[in-house]
Amino acid sequence: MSDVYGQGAGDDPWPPGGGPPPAWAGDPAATSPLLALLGQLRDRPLNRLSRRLRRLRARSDQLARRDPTAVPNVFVPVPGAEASSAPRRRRRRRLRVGGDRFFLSLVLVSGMLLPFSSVQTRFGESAPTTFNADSPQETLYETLDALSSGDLVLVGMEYGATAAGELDTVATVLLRHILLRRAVPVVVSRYPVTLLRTEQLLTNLGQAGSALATRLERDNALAANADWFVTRFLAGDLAGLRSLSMNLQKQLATDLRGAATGLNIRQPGDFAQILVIAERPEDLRQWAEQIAPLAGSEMLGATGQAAAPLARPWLRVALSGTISGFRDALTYDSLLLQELEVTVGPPSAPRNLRALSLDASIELNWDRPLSNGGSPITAYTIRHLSTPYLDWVEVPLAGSDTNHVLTGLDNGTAYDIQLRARNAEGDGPWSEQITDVPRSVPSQAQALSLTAGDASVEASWSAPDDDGGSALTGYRLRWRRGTDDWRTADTADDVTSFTATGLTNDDVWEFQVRAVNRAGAGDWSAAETATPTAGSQALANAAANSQQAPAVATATPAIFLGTVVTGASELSLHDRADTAGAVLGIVNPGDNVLVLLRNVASTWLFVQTNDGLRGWLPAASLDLGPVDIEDVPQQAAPQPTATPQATPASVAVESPGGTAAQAPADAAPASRPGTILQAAERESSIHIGVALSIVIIALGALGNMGSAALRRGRRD
Amino acid sequence: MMRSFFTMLAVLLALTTALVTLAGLLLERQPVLLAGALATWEPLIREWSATLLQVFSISVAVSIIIGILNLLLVHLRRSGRRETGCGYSFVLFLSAATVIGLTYLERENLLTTGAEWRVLLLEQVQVTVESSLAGLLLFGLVYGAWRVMALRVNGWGSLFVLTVLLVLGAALPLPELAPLVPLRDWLLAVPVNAGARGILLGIALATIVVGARVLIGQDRSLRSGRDE
Amino acid sequence: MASTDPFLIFLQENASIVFPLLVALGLGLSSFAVGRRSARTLRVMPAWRALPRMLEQAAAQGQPVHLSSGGAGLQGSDSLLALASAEALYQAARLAQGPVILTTSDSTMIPLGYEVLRRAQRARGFAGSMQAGTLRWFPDGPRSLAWAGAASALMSSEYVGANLLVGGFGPELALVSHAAARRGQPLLAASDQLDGQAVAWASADEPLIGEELYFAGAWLHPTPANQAAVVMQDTLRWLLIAALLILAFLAYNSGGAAPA
Amino acid sequence: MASVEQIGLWTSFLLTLMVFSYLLGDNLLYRLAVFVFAGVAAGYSAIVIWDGILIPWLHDTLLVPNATLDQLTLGAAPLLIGLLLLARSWSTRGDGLSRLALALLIGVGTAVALDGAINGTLIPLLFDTGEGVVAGNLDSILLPAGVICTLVYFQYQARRVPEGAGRRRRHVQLLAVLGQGVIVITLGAIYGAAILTSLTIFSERLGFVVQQAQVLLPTPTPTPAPGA
Repeated sequence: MSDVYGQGAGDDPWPPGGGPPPAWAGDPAATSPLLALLGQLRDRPLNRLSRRLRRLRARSDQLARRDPTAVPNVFVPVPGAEASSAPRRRRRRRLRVGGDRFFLSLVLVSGMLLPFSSVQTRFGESAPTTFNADSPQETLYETLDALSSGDLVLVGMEYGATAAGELDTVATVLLRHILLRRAVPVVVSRYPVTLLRTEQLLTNLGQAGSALATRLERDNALAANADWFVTRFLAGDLAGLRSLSMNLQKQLATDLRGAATGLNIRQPGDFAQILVIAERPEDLRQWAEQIAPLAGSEMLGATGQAAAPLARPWLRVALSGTISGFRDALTYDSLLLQELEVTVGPPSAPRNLRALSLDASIELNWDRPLSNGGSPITAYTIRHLSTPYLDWVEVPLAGSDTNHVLTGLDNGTAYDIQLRARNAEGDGPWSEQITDVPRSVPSQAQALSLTAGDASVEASWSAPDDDGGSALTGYRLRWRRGTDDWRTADTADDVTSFTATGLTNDDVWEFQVRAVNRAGAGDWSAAETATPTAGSQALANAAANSQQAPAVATATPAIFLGTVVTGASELSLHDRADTAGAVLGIVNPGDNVLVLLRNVASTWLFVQTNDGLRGWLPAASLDLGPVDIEDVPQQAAPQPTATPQATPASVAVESPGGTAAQAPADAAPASRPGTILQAAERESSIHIGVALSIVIIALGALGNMGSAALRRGRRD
Repeated sequence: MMRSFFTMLAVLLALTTALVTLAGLLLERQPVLLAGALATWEPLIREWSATLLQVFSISVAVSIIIGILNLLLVHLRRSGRRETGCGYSFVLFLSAATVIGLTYLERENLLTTGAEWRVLLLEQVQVTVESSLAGLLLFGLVYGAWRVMALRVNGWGSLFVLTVLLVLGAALPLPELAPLVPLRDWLLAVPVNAGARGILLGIALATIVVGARVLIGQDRSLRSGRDE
Repeated sequence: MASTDPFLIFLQENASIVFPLLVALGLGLSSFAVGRRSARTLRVMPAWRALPRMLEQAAAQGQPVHLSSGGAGLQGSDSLLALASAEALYQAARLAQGPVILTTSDSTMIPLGYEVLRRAQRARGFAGSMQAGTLRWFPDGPRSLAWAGAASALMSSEYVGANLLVGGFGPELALVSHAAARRGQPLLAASDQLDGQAVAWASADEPLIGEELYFAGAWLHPTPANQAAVVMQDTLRWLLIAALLILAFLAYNSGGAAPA
Repeated sequence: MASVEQIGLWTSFLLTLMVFSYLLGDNLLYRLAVFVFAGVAAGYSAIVIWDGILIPWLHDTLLVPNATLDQLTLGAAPLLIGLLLLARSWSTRGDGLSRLALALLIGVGTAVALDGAINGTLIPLLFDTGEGVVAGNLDSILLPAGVICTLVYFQYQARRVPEGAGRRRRHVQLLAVLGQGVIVITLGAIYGAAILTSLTIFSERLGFVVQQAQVLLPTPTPTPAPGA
């Protein structure tokens, strides 16, 4: 087929390696001789083409002759900018590209990666925590803040996945603000994918247990088509927007998935506010032009940084408030958090109330409420109820400490205990109820009697009068010769005799016994002495005894209370008895922990924190009180890595995004809109990127200026 | 003969639809325009205009479907003919077919995995690649700025680069660069604002001129190819 | 806009219908006038001057020319941009000596695109059928990255010799211009979107700014009608400037009435 | 067998890397990712338009039980227009009719665009710029001055000077040069802002890649800074 045009590009109509250029290809003076040589053209209707070509060339020459630079260049005339030298210039440039491009990319990427690596790189100041007075940003914030419960807000999500990296964060804070005011966002978009993603974002924002749901005191998730609406998408660009303004009721009647929304909106004026989050300034303008006048109000806009200078021409025309970019979003977010703290009211209930029985007292520990209600917590009130009494006894506590010891209780009596927090706004709700029984250590074991045998002594005793309110867990017997070190043996709670063997005959041995319950060990009994002699009759008994009672009884896992004592700084909880172990969490000086195990060398203790986290701490950092470290049960086998009951990610308190980082560390962050993840790292990364871009662009400009000067110098 | 007839008809059609739609849009904004006998036309014009806009936006939707058909057919044909790059064409065709196929299967409940494949593809393929490409723009932009002075070794190139550097510098929250911020803000408020307005006004004027060309049938797209 | 002058209010409210009709009338008259006089002298537009040479060079190397209108299409606000960009692309396709690849990210541009190709083919003197492969559509979005990605891949896989990108582009243009720079392909670009225009200015071989893309015909194919459009544009521009001055003068004298 | 989510995470991780491989040079992986993306995007567009626009439209018009002739005509019109445009892509037959379809689209499009240019851009910007002037406030005067210079820059007609070149009058030229400065500053500022946006987007992608790498690749859990 001779039809050149019809071949399509893929047909490669002029294969390389064709013949020499035909005569009509143009006179060499008009084009570069090099080009003429390169010209590889295949047969075509010569007569027609050459005619046209000649005509064309004549015309372009005529044009070229007619108009040399009409706008005079007030700056430096461009050397080599004449059309004739253009191809040569281009070729040289082509050679210069290549390596530098790769190098630039490498520098930029590695610089921006730094903050994400384990090396903690921080560069530049973080976003301010408040907007300037009377700035468009502040206006936007104030406007949304003035929304009241049930207000409808028309939200135009006019951006695609392209801008998601920037505008998702903006959308997150704005939608959260709307929802926090208990207003109802009605989302429309001209981009279907965005609608799907917005649905996801709103679902994540309002999950049950999320910061938002908690602050709204909701125990269920915020629901589509009730708390928020994502409606059917608007097709047809500007026409779509116009059809929205003309046909609001119908357009908003069905949601993204075709279900009825139940919305009945007749005119744009039914919306309390209109907010557009747009990637392109044109979209802002189109909204300002098509929707805002009909609503009779100015609208609010949010854009990326690229669109910010372009939104300015419309700012006075139709937009009242705007925010733009990641940094504004971060500021907005921190403002949102600050602002929240002065509006809601009494705090929510304290969490995780835990009790530890003591002698006639109970030590209580708890966690702060999720919300302090907007003003600091000033006091807590504990109340307790025990069976002999019919009324709660309230114990007011000043201050915001999260622990207290209830004293003056009856050992062995069950107490129901609750707690509530108070701030300037009043008392919050009572916490969950727990029950605990105070207990003391048992009293002295009674009637220690000794029977001497051959190199052995059989000791027997009777149970103490008072078990301290808690069942005995066993006895500890100790004996020594003169002032030697004590030797010890433990027995189970129902074994009241023990035969000590391996004693030297004819020496005086001193024996003491004490009873042990969960609260600890009672006092030692009064000392008794015995002198074993050869050929004594106690042997038979001893043999029987040794089978019955183990020399070192560890039948009951002991649980002890320890207090973190180390210095002023917090302490890491490790997953193994080694500082190189992974850090599972943090304990603070003064925290109480339950001590469960020790390692063989008695240098590390395996503990459980108030948050339920389990892990290893250096033994030296714990004060075990009266308990001897050797009393702590020893780790049996190499301990399998303790599984913390909560993942470290959920220990992190509040992410800069304002949401408790609920997502476990292995969740896909990018596919979960709703939290501003890695905010600090991203900020630094952006700052480094900006700095590197500045350097690169400046160097490029200087280099090119230099080489241009060189070229000019060479020519002169 | 036939051809010029259709050309005239087309021009006339474009003119009338444009005028009716414009009048409708105007009435939408401001209810009373026509007086006297003409007033009876008002509801009619509004209705016509609304209908035209509706038909227009649905036609655009149909044309997108056509566009997709066109795309898929082109690429199917290319991959069938084993032209250069036919592999990519095949990949394109295959991924589009996968999405459409999965949707169909999901709708007919023929997929039993329980996962929302369609949403997964959307999030993990489309959104991922799109935002990565958007991230890649950074390199195009920085490299473009690095190269500006190679293309324009003159005052304008320098002015451009200086402005870029100023905007970037002012965005860097370092105390040393704080003096740049008011300068940047002034620049955005006055020259940039003025320049943007000027360019946009120019484009609006050009749009009006092109629109007027359509109205008097000067636009080439409506005329047959004879008039070269 | 707190204007209280009844004439201004009337103008504002009915401008969208009155104004185009007046312009159409003026345009008709001026193309008649231009047709009778000799051709207008226009200022130099380096981009339009460079275009024929660029196309020629591509043809000489046996490489196709890549033309694109980006996101411009008959979707309402962009309609007239699409027509203007079709005109510019037609001029380029007409002048191109070799094959042409036309890409777009707006499907309503497809019929216009075929029209452009067919017309250019006729103008170049070859009759016959068109193959579909010369026009490629890629799905759009607020930023047409599918187009930008595919075009940047296509530019190297098809050994494109020159690029003319006039229409609706955003910053995604950077991806394409980067690809062009990488392969040393000449590039002319202009966009009606300011962010795209900024990228176009920085990366195109010759600058082409905003409205200049609407008037390719006046330079590349100076028929009376094409020249009349330019005359009209200049006239409107001065009228606009006059209006601006009057408004500013009034505002200044009224002690600076606060804007609405 | 890995879970669907796992596959999804891997897919998006690998696709991101494939796109970023472009930094090393145009390569097969990049093109593959782009063409997969183009295909998926096309598939989704088709589905969304089919479900969201065409089906509701057909239900409202052609598929209404006992539809009137009006409803049928209205319902069929966009389909017909679409088909005519489609025909235009493949052959020149029926050129006249398809030209009419195009004329209809162009007509409505022209009206909408004109309305937008005049009511959306021209009038608001003209009045806001002009009426914003406040005596004694230099910036408010510089703004319209900048707009005027920018507009003048575009002035196309020129005087013929003896050498045959077009040259604008001297005072026009002076304004034009100022206007060019304003334009270059404007474009520079916008360019800088575009770099800032793409930096933000790229940082999100980087964070994504790092986080995914930690989750997906079998490296030991990174140790946060140990306390004490």
